[in-house]
Amino acid sequence: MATHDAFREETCAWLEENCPASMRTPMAEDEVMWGGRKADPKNPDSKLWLDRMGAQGWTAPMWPKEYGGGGLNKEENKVLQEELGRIKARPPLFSFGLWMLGPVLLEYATEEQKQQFLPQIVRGEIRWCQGYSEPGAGSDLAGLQTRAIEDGDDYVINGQKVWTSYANYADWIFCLVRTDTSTKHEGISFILFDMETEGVTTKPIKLISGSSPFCETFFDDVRVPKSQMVGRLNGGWEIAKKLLQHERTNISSGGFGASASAGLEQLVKDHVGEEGGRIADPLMRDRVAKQKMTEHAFSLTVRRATEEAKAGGEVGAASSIFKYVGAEMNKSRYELLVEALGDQGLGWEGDGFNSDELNVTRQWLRSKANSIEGGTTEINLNVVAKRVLGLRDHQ
Amino acid sequence: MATHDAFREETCAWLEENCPASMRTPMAEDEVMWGGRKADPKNPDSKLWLDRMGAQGWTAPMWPKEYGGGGLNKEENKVLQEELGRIKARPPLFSFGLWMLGPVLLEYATEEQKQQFLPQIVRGEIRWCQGYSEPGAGSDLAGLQTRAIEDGDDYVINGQKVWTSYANYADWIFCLVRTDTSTKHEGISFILFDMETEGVTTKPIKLISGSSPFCETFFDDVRVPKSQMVGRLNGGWEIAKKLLQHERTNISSGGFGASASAGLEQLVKDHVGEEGGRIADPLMRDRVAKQKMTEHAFSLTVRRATEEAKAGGEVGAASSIFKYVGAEMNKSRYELLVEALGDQGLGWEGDGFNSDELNVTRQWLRSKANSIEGGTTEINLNVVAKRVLGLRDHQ
Amino acid sequence: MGLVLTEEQTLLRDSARDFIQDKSPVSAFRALRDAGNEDGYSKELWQGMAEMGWAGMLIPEEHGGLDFGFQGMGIVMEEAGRTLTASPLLASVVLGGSAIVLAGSDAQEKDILPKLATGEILLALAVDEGAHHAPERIMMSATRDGDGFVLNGEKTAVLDGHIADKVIVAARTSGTPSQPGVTPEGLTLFVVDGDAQGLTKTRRDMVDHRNSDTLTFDNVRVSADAVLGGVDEGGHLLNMVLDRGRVALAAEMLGSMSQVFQLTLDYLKERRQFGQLIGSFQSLQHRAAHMFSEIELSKSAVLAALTAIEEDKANASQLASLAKAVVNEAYHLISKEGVQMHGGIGMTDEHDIGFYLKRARVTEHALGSTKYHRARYADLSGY
Amino acid sequence: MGLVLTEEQTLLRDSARDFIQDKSPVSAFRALRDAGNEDGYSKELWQGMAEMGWAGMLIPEEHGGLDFGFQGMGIVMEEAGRTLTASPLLASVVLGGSAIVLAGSDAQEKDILPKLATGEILLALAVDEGAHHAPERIMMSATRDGDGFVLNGEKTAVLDGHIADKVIVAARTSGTPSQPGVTPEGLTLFVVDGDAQGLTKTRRDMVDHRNSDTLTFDNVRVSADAVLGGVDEGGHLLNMVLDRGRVALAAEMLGSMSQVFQLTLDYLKERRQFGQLIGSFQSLQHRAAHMFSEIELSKSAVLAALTAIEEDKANASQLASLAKAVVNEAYHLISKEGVQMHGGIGMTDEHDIGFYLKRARVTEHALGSTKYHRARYADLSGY
Repeated sequence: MATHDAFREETCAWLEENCPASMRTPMAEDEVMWGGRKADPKNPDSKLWLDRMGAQGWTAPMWPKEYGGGGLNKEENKVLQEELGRIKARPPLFSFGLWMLGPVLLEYATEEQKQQFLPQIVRGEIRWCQGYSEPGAGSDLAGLQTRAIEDGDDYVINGQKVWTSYANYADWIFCLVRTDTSTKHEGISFILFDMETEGVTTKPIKLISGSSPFCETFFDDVRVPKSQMVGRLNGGWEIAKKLLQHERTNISSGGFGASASAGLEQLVKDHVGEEGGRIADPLMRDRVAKQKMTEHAFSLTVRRATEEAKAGGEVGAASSIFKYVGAEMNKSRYELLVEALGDQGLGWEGDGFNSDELNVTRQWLRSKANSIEGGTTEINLNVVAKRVLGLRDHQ
Repeated sequence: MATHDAFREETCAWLEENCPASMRTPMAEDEVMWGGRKADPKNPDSKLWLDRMGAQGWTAPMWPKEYGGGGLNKEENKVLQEELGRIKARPPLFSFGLWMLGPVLLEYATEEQKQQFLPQIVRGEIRWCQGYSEPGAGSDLAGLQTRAIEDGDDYVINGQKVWTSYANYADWIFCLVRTDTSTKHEGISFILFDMETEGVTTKPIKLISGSSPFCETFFDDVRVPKSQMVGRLNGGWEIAKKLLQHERTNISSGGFGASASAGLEQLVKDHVGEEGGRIADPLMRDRVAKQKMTEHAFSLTVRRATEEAKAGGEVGAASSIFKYVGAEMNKSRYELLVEALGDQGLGWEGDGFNSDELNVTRQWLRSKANSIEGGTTEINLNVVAKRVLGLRDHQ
Repeated sequence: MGLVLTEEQTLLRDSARDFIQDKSPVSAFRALRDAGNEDGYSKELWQGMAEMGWAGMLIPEEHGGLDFGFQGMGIVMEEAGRTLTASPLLASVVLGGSAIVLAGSDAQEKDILPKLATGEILLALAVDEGAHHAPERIMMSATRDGDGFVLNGEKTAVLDGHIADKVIVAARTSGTPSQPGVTPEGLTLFVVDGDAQGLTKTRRDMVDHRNSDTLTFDNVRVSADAVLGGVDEGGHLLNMVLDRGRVALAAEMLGSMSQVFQLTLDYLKERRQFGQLIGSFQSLQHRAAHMFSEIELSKSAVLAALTAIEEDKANASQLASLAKAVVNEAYHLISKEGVQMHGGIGMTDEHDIGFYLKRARVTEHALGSTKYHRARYADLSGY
Repeated sequence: MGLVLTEEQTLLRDSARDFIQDKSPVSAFRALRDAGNEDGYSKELWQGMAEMGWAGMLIPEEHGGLDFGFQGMGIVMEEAGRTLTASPLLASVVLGGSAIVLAGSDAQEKDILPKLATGEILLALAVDEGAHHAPERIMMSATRDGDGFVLNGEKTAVLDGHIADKVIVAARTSGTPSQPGVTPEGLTLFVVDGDAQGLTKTRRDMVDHRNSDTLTFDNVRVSADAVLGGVDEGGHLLNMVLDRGRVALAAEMLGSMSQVFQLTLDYLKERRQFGQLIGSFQSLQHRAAHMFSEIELSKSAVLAALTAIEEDKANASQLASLAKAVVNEAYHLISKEGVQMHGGIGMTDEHDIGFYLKRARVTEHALGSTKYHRARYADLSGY
């Protein structure tokens, strides 16, 4: 259509002018732009690219313009994504605000809250973290104990969260708190606050992989204005579930091993040898094919679900399968790689190993969390059995 | 010891004289001697051999002489078994009476009952079947509904049993009946009766493998004298459990695929080819080795349990593992064979297949029952989890 | 992308489902088996299928077919698979029909397609020569003899071979065996009359009671116009035909496994033990959820492969191997779990689930085992 | 049969357990790791072990050892495995010690064994040359040079190689690579001083923080009396030594996996979710019961292999491959399930279970992966 041709032309021209050359190259993990007050990108172009895209609203192309979004319709967004893909532009912003918080704010927040928070998210000014899990409430998220008690115009919050992703780098937190102890799911509220508020402390958790992407977060008499609660008092569980769906979809489709997805075959060939273009060891070759076939069928299933959703079907249930299959698939990919690389896939650090090899070790360890974070495999199977298959608990 | 040398000499001489030559050859499945009133062995030596061994009490070598047994002690029995093995003598009798009923009669029956039933079992005069499972009570055995109601000196029995092995060939049945409906486990009694009693009918069940080793058995106002109840009224569950232990041990150690145990490698070699003595296909070779290794480790474990029992340890718990592992192992053996034989392992009958091949098909189908009969795999895992590992149900 | 049915396809599915459920429930297959039917299919049912237009689904309209496309074929196969419908759909319509449509000369098309479209004649494809699918290893010889050829050798696992009016047979006119992912060279396909002199057709009694037959060629003489496609050029054609067969079979298997799963799920919701529905036991729930996810993956692989063939995509072979291998594994698992979850009743001949178990292994094996298609997928993917 | 411990062995086990639990809990290993200890073991602990007599368990009494036998060695390894005790037991006592005891000349025995028995010196065995265990593929060259030999090549995955006072190295004096189950020909073993000229020892920092080192031989000259056993006859000796190592390692792994399982079982009985102990969820119960059965099978395989080696049975190699493969698979599963069942806490460095996961993969791989030992078992079984 003529209108889209025009839009494509404009977009193309704008990108040409505004996307720095260094933002058109592949991105290492430590070059990811997460935004926020503490952002300190090693490449200044990252900041430039974010600022320009943020000003256009194109970090959130389909959000309404009034909240800083791009205001694009589906077709325009498709054009934008195509053009970004064409020039291999880096994503300007990675953000829990964009992926998780934003969508629920659009649905549940007051007009004032939207005005306050959405534009900041679009521009990447505030980096958000998620205060969900607690030490005693992992899979049983609704068992949370962090208390928020009314005191004048504020809530006073006491308790502890755990597995808060990058809490030590975050500016604000969206947090589930208990506002009624007499009931379980109906006593939870959803509230936002600044991590610099007095009484908030964080402590990174060191993982078996050696990295510390998560924190323990402690709240000691933290005062939060009532105006920062989203949705109604004790109505937080509904919001929490919606947000989890966004998280699961994100973890399963985008989150896993996308960076390592290229090269399984090549790494195996390099380490077990090849003969006439084939992986020399027939057993390894069979297992690589099995792994690749699962990944292929999985990606076709993600595509099918998207098509079905477009065609008006329901997606909710399928997203639970993605999480389960995606997690187990990613774990088996790294077990396979470790096996294929042998000693070279079990290095910790030092000269004895190249960076690909060390990456395999770390990703292998990291992958073990795939079936725990954002809903364990067991929880996901429960959900499929009950919601999709209609099996019931003991009566 | 001198005494055993003497016993060995006597035994050796007796066997030499009494074991017919044809009873020292390998036995096909249809040559098994099950005894009983309807026994009709194709080889008359089978009857002769049973009669002679029965008269000696050596079908039950360690049962007391007063009940027809051999009255041997452990060491003497060991000598007897060694001598039987040396001349490759066939077992004179296969019998649920010997394996299952006898041991519990020795423990629970009255003196009169022992006098009446045990000698018949030893001599193979009566073939027994087992009336346990019911259509509504499979894994949940204690949920049985077959009613026995007191009427004068008798019980009158109504109900239905299923999976009664060879009920159509059996003379008597040992049967679990409900004598109290107000409670579950404490309302069950253990009773014996003749299958020719009025009101007993049987109907063979055709299985997917084409054979019919089991029956449905119906009881319609069957009158059984009270004197044929074993143990106390409503005390049958304890006996039932004891008896099941004998059954499980029997199914797991002896029952599975012993006959087909030789030749997995050879069958695979024959059907997928060999190269330099190796199975030509490395994937098949790997899977055969995996299967054989599990079988090897399993047989070592059975041996270890026996040694531990001799050394005074407990065996009870281990027998549940045997059933689970044995069943799954046997099923995977036949899946492997079917895969290796391809089309030739999927024949039903006719000239297109040799008898080894047809045997693979039938045994593959038959093996599917291994994880169902005598306690399903699920029940066995429950038992291990609870009794051995001490995990508890929801509270 | 074709991973969702169009409106037209949905209509086709509904009518196929109605027809199959009405005319060919599992009890129809059971009756066929119990009667010891030597044809391995019901002529009456086949007549009805032909009237539905299914015999001509892949045949151009000019030759009397519907030309509904390969996706439509997959839809019908899936519905037929649900009830284990025995019919010549796979052997005659998909394998035989595709071969003629893809490579038939004008004369061959005119001779065969109109009668094929009405279901009047049946075709079969003879490829394998051992107990395992291995089109690359064909050794049957076709020797030039004057204008024609003389065929010698034995073919195994010929689906519906003994009832075929014409057999399309792959034989070696030159060259040597190759690897799974490599197009075999030196093969030629021939269309041979079912009653040709020197051809012996023997029905084998398989565990699934369907037709997988042995054909012996003893100096069978054919004329030059029996060649389908070019001499020595049959490898590529055979690949294309087999891929169509694999994907159609995968669609059938998808229908069967969906049905086994449904039967099992129903049973989990109805059978009580220990005072509870057995479907409320978590370990069975998790296993059921896992099976469901395998079905979902299978469905995507089958739909993608059907589309790739319909649209003649470059990766059609890769997707065919993907679909067959993924479906093989899923049906294997689900047929096993189905029997186990049914307990004793699942072991009886009286219950339908045993039929699915038996058919599962035969179809798993037919046109390439999981192992075969993994190796082929790897070959096609360059590792 | 030796599948049950004797009274004497039970006493040994109890004293080993007491010592290990007291002197070498997992926290000791953690402290070693946190300190970035470059030796990879605690000298003080090793002194204590030597005082227990463990350094001399396999050494004849005439050379100052205890000669407790291989079953006793297995018992100590299993207990050490429970707490992930880092020590030279495997490399020096089992691999190095066995080599000398099995094939040492009088001079070599007198020179090495007494000091080995007191723990005063440490040995290591250098076999592999790539990322995978493959003693059959040894290519490192030993060239005759006057009375002696010159060694050139690189050895990888040398357990405790960089701390060894003497290295026993396998090099090729003739012949070519063979298959896993076939005794390699043309190999010779040499005893080389750890500080020999031309020998470079580099510690690699492995995920389990234990020693698996790289040794480079650059024109290392050794005299004729460095030969262990006969020239060109090292293959059989190497097999015997490696089998001892494999079985001892399997015993260590059995201890580790038993501990992981115990930790997990304890957690299942203590952690609550949804108001229930997580161990009351049936799906976890079934998985736990399955793991238990794998441990039982592993235990039998390890005990049988220990006995076969102790009694020098003909099937010792077959049982060694059985034990290593069965234990590999079981530890793999249990270490994975252990982390999963612990949930988030299991992912933290603070929790011990991660150490077991990391050690599991390294030990699984060391001295032969599952795949390697399956192939070897098949070879030894004649198929």
